[in-house]
Amino acid sequence: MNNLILLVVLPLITAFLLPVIDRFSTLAARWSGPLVLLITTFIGASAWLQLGTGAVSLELGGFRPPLGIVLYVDQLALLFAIAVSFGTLLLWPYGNRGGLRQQTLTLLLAGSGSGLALSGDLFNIYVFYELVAVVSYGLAVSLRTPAAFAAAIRYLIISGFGAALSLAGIALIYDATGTLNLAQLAQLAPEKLNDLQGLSAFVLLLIGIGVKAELFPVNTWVPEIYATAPKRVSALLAGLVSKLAVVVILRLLVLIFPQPEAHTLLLVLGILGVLTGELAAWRARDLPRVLAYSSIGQLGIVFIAFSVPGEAGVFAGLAMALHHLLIKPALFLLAERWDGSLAGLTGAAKASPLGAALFVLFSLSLLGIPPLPGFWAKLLVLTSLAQMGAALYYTGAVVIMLGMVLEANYLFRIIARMYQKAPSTGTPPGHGRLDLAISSMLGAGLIAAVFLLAPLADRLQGIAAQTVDVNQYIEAVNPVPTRNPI
Amino acid sequence: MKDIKKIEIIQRPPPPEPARRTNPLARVFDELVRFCQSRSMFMLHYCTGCGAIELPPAMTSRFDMERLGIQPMVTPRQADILLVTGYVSVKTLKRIILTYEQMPSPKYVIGICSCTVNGGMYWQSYATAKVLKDYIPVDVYIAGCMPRPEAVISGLRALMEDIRTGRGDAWKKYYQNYDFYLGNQQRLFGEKWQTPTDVIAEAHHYGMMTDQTLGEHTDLLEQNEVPLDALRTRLKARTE
Amino acid sequence: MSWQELLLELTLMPLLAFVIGLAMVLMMRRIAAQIQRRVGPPLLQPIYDIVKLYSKQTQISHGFIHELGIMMAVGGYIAAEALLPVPGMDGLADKGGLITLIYFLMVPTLGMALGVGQCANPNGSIGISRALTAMLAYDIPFVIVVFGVAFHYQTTNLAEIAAIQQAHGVSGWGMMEMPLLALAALFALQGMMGKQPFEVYIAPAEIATGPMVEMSGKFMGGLFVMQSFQYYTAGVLYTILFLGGGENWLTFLPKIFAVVAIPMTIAMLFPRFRTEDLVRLMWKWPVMAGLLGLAFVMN
Amino acid sequence: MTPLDHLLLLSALTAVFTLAAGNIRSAGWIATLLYAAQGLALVKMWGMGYGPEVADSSISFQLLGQTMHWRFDSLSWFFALITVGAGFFSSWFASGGWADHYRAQGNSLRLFHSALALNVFSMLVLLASGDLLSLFIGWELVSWASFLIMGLASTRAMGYAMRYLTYAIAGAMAILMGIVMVHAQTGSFEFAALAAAVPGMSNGTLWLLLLLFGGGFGVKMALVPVHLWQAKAYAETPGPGAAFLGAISSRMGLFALILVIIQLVGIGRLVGMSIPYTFLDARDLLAWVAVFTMIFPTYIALRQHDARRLLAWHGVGQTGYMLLGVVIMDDLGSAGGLMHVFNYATYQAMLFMSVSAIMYRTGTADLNQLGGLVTRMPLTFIAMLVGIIGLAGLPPMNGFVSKWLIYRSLVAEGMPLLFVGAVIGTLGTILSVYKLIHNSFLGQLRLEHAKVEEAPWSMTLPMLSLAAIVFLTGYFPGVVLDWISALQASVGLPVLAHHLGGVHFAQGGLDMIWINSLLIAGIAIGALIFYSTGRSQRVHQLDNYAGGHFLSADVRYQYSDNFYPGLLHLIGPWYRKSFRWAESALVSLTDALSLAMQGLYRQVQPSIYLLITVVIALSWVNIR
Amino acid sequence: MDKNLNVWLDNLLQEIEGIKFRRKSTRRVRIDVAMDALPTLLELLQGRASYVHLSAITCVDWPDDGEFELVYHVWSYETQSLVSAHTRIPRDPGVYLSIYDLYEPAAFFERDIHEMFGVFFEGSPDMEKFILTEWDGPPPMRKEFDSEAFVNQQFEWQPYHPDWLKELEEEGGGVTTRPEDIRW
Repeated sequence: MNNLILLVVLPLITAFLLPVIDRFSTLAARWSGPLVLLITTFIGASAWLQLGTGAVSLELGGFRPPLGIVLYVDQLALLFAIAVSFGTLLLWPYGNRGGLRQQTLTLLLAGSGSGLALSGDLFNIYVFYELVAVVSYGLAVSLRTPAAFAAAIRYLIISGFGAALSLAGIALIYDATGTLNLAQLAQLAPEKLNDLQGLSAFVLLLIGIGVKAELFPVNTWVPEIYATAPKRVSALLAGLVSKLAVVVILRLLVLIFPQPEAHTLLLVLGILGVLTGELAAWRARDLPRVLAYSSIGQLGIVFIAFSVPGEAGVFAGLAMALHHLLIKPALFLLAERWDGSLAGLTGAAKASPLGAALFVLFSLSLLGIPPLPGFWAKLLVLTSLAQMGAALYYTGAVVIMLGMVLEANYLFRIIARMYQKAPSTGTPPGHGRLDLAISSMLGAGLIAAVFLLAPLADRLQGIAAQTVDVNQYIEAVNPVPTRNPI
Repeated sequence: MKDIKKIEIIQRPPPPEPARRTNPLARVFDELVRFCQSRSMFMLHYCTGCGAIELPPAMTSRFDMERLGIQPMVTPRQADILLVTGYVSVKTLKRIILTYEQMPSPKYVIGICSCTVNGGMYWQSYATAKVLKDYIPVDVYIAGCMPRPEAVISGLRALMEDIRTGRGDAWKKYYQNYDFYLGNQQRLFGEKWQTPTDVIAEAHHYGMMTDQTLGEHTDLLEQNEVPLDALRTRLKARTE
Repeated sequence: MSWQELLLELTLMPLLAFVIGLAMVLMMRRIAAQIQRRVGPPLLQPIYDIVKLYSKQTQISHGFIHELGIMMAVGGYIAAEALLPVPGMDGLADKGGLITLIYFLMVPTLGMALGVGQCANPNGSIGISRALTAMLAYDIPFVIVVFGVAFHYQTTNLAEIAAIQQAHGVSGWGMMEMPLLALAALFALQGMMGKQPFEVYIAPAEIATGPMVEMSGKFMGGLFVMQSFQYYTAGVLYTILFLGGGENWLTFLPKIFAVVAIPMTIAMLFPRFRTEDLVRLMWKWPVMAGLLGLAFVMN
Repeated sequence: MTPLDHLLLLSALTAVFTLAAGNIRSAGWIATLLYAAQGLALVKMWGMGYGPEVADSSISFQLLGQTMHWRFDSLSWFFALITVGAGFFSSWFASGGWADHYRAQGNSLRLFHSALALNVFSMLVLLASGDLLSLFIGWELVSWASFLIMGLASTRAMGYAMRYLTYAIAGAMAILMGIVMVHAQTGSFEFAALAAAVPGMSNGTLWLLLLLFGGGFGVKMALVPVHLWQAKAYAETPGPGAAFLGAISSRMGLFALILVIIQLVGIGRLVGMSIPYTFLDARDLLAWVAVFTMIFPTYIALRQHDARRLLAWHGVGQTGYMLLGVVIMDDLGSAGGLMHVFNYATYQAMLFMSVSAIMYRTGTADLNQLGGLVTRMPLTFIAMLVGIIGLAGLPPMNGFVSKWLIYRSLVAEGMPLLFVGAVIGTLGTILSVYKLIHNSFLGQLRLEHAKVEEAPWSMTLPMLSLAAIVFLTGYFPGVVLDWISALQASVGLPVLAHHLGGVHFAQGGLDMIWINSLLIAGIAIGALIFYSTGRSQRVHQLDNYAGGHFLSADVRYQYSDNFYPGLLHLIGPWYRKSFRWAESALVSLTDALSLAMQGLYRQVQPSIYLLITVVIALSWVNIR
Repeated sequence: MDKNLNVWLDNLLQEIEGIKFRRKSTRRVRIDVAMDALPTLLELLQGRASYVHLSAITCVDWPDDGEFELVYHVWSYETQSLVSAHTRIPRDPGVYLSIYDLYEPAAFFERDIHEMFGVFFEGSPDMEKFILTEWDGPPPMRKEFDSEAFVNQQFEWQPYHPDWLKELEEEGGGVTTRPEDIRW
């Protein structure tokens, strides 16, 4: 169980060693990245089998919590850590498209991502979050087009601003409680952070981390970055990184700030996110932007789901998040060759029938058409919202409904255009074999999920129960009680 | 119905009795049917010439024709009597023949005004047909350069007598010697003369065919008859 | 009610209807003549006309549907007579009530419409489109009246309606209890009989007698027979609904002749309405009177 | 393997077969046989048609603590019978000459047959739904399948299909919301749970449920406010597809409405829920929606000059009758409404088939380009004649029986304005239906149609067999009324006492055997009178009275355009397209909002923007 | 106002040479003018002298002079007076120019004259058959066309010799000279 730290450390080391290895043989350099990722995925998987339903806390360097940094490993964290490494493996820039720089940055992203998922210390989360942010700037501009640079600058400003805010938030928490370890914070929160200061700390942290999680006010960078960055990078950012930020927010919400105001703030921002995302997507110009806005909308739904206190909310939110994590990268891979204007897509089904079929499958699941898992996720969200009975939660449900209607319209407008007869001028391009292979693998995963729905649902319910259980977190870490600061 | 008997009838030599069916029941039935036919005649509301101005007074309250059972009808399909009133110009004669052929028989033609008898006042005119009898069979003539309503009614009364006694079968002549009529018509209107009604088929259908029905004029009609439907060529001519 | 009696009734009712219908046609023409200060046709003129039309030797037909139209026109009314209870004979009134009768009255119109359609004559088609518009116009007040009556007597069986009215004597008549509905029904009657103010679909001067433009010989005879049935049915239906139906023939005949005489006299005094004015008139006053009458009937 | 499983399996098999081998020549015939097999499987469950039996399926899911199971009862058996019947006839029509014609136009026959099979399969799944969740799953499958069959023909058809999709998804979301609300109240998706919880619910929640479910099912049934999509979408579907959709597709909404609102919520509560400040209650609201659905589309149909569009608009109109009948909820009215579902399916399918037969032969369905086809296509004419007599609801045909039942119940229940509204709808139907048959079959035969032959046997036989069904069920309505009384018992409506000929009702019943034989005897006597006297002679169509003018074939003197000038001159200004305006207003609102949102994301200077958000957030915190 | 117009009209007409005019009454003036001067006359009358209404164009056949006489009747609403302009055109070419551009109704009068007399008007919009659509013989109104001879040749007559007329003729009665032969 101790070698889990390798998940974080190994990619970081290989990232720095890559230029050295490249000096010896480019072949080794090209394949060392995927090899490392394969190892980390393997480690993660074996840890997952050992973990079962328990939770483990690893003290780094043997120091007890308040002083030392601890990695808290429970099913949720481990699941997302594996997802990061396996996802990066799938979306690795094969064929040396981005050159050595992109490979190192991708490795760094993998390492810091799994670190963000596993870390149990607030400041440690901040460090890994900053590392992920910096790496994503580098990855976003790997196409070196002027539009990419403009988008990256705007992303830099917003992200930097967000980081500053979250640092201020952490400072407020430290001032109030005197510790940054999540377990201790969970113990002290009820009496220390229940006041105004606690709530403003949560707001600052939420907006800070929300930048990466495409939260409503701070997600203006999303469409430009996903459109101009290489589609694999967008897939990584949209699919994996945003989910990690969501997990961090979930941890904060569950452990430290269980007050109702936090939940309502999250609900309001979620509703606004869905509205703006879906409405903007109605009139988007080309496919990547449509997917970008649609991912804003989907993450809005995830936030609405998490705003429901208790296990049901977390369960529904996790289901939506995992469903989105599975579908969005695949759609971005399809958008690799179809990134021209929507009008250019007429007759695309003739050019690559498999690609079009996959697109239809993914949009059906996104819309929540019954037999596909998307429907069950949405059903969970809606039933949990309806259970709350409060007016605001009903508006949340109605907004999700409207979002789905809009989404159905613009997605099927594209599909209808694809299945028309291609104009004589130019038929749209077919797909690369690799992209098709990976997205069809994800599609197969989706269809497999349809059949394995019952066991998956129970396992996910277990994870949700575990995340909500605060005392299990505290016993696993059992920090030494600190003295009250003067 | 009070004073029907008072309208005196011009005595005319009685032509030969028409053939009667032998068994008494059928004869009585024919008698009854002919009586009903004579008492209910529908007059075609078609003013071919100047004489028609005398018809409205005959229909309205002073000389009420309805007491004789005569009603003005609008279309030839519903009418029995075709009143050819006044001069018969060549153009009108075409329409008269078309209307006559569209009427269901037994049908009767009454030539009102002397212009239908022998050309009347316009006897020298190049534009009028002189003798109506040559073009369509005529039952009764009412002379007078516009006969007064009393004369018209007495003419109608004479026709009713003819029908009742069975002599009003001039319409059969049109089928029986169609060739004669067609010849006169072609002489006036030229060889290309043709009406939509297929008179020969009708004669055949109702068993009115005699040896005079078909002749050289009907052969002429056969040759340059334009089949009604195959007018595609004209259609193309029209659209260019 | 053995089946022999039923068979007798089923044959007797149409024949009676035909004879009374002829008398009504004669009455109409006599009223017209009287108003125009003319002598008017002789007593048996309608029979003479029909016999002459049927004895025509060349009949012009435009196809089987043209003939089917006339058969449906005459046959439809013959069937409708069997549903109209007359004194002493109820026929099949209990098998199909008032609503069935309304539909039976539509069958002849639509049959004739089909027949005229095949004549391929624009006058006929214009006439039929006006006839159907007129039917739409006068059927709405008529339907309001039908609902009022059916709801008032809580039954649609015509024989029962007549029986209920006869039970209370003259004060029990429909007209006494539902005067407004009777008035609206009179308007509808005028339209249903297609007489002068609402004769836009015959319109001799304008569209050459509309639907009857291509009807010669026995086709025209069929329509004359239909006309007589039409007057009889309208008169008897109105009598059953509002004048207490027929206890015995002596009182029944004057009632139906009186009922039919009213629209005929009105007809001779009015010029023809245009189609829009006909529809507008029919949807304004009779519908208002009918709805007002309904309001009284409902509570 | 219960009989229900056999049925569903067979239906799935048909879908798979048509998908796999749709393009081979005899694919149509095999598909028709498979539908016949499905019919047999259905007949094997005849118990449900005549008694209160229920057939459970062995398939059931255990998920998220909810069990989903499928079962058939007499309500779903009745609808399934019509669905499979409509599928059988449409695929029979689509298998002969029409198939080669369709393939010659460059469309793929496989897609069409598989879409039709998918439609039938998804409808059977919907009909077999055992609880609210399986109902929703079936509902989504049906709407997607009909989207598929609508969008086949051309880009224009795809445009209308897209419009349908937006309506359908909006409806589905409303239903999902309703189901979720029910789940929140009762904790489970079972029908019984909802039925048990209804007495406990307050009027407010019931109104919300009624609006959600009513709205969702209403979209599929194309009730008045949401009726714009149906006519265009059905008109553009290829021939037999339109026949199938017209016959049964929008009745699925009625099935679900009966299942949820009539059976579970029940009339007692509906009458109790009154709308404030008005005399109306929930039942009246549904009744008035039904009456408006009868009148508006029928008078829109009057103005159409494309035969398919005219019939499709009638499809929308006739749904009003079914809903009105069902909503009255007494024995006569509900029997009338349900029988109208069966009747309407038979003659609407036949009418659509005859119009596509005309299109097959003459290439156009535009009523102003046709005329005089009765001499060339007599069998199609007979089919259309029987169809329009049924659609207009005249005695010999079955349409009359269902309309009589509805009218009789309106009189018995004492609803005058509804009665008058219904009659206005019927009269409108009669007018527009005569225009249909007059402009296409009667009148002057055009030059270009002089050589048109009768449609091939593969098209005329289904039409004529449907005509036979329409006539026979008109003659012996008891056959259909048996199924309906079993259905009424299972749904909880008062059962109608009936016999083979019709219904025996104390104050004025109906006996169709007598009525029809009387009418036929009358017409026979008319024929006797007619044929007893002189022989008539067929004359050429140009031998016609035209005021002394010599007619010639190149002069078109058929009167077909603007067929009811007087009426339309009067009611012309009432067509103000207000619904279409409302719809386009909604679309432009969404466009405006989406442009505004995109403006939000194009903020180049994020810094001010972020400052504002932080200030707002913190000030919000202080207020708390 | 109309008095001095008449005076003005008189000295106006002096300008056209070879013109003869005679004032028939206060409201009618007859003008004889040469063939080629007529259009200018009509133009002056219409433009200057308010004769805006062309009532009719008639044609008289002078076979022995070998000429057609065309009479143009123009009316003025202001002066309430009619001018009849007479002119003679040679018979054999029988061609004259149309005044359609001055008075539009002239088209119908010219078409009628063309049909009845065979005079061809150049510039007239329509020279087809007008009334005698069935007639393909010579222009019938010409004097040399003997209608009676044509009728006798084209049509037969109904033999009409009733008995009562026979007895009258035996007694020397009956009509001896036909009414139209009597010339007084």
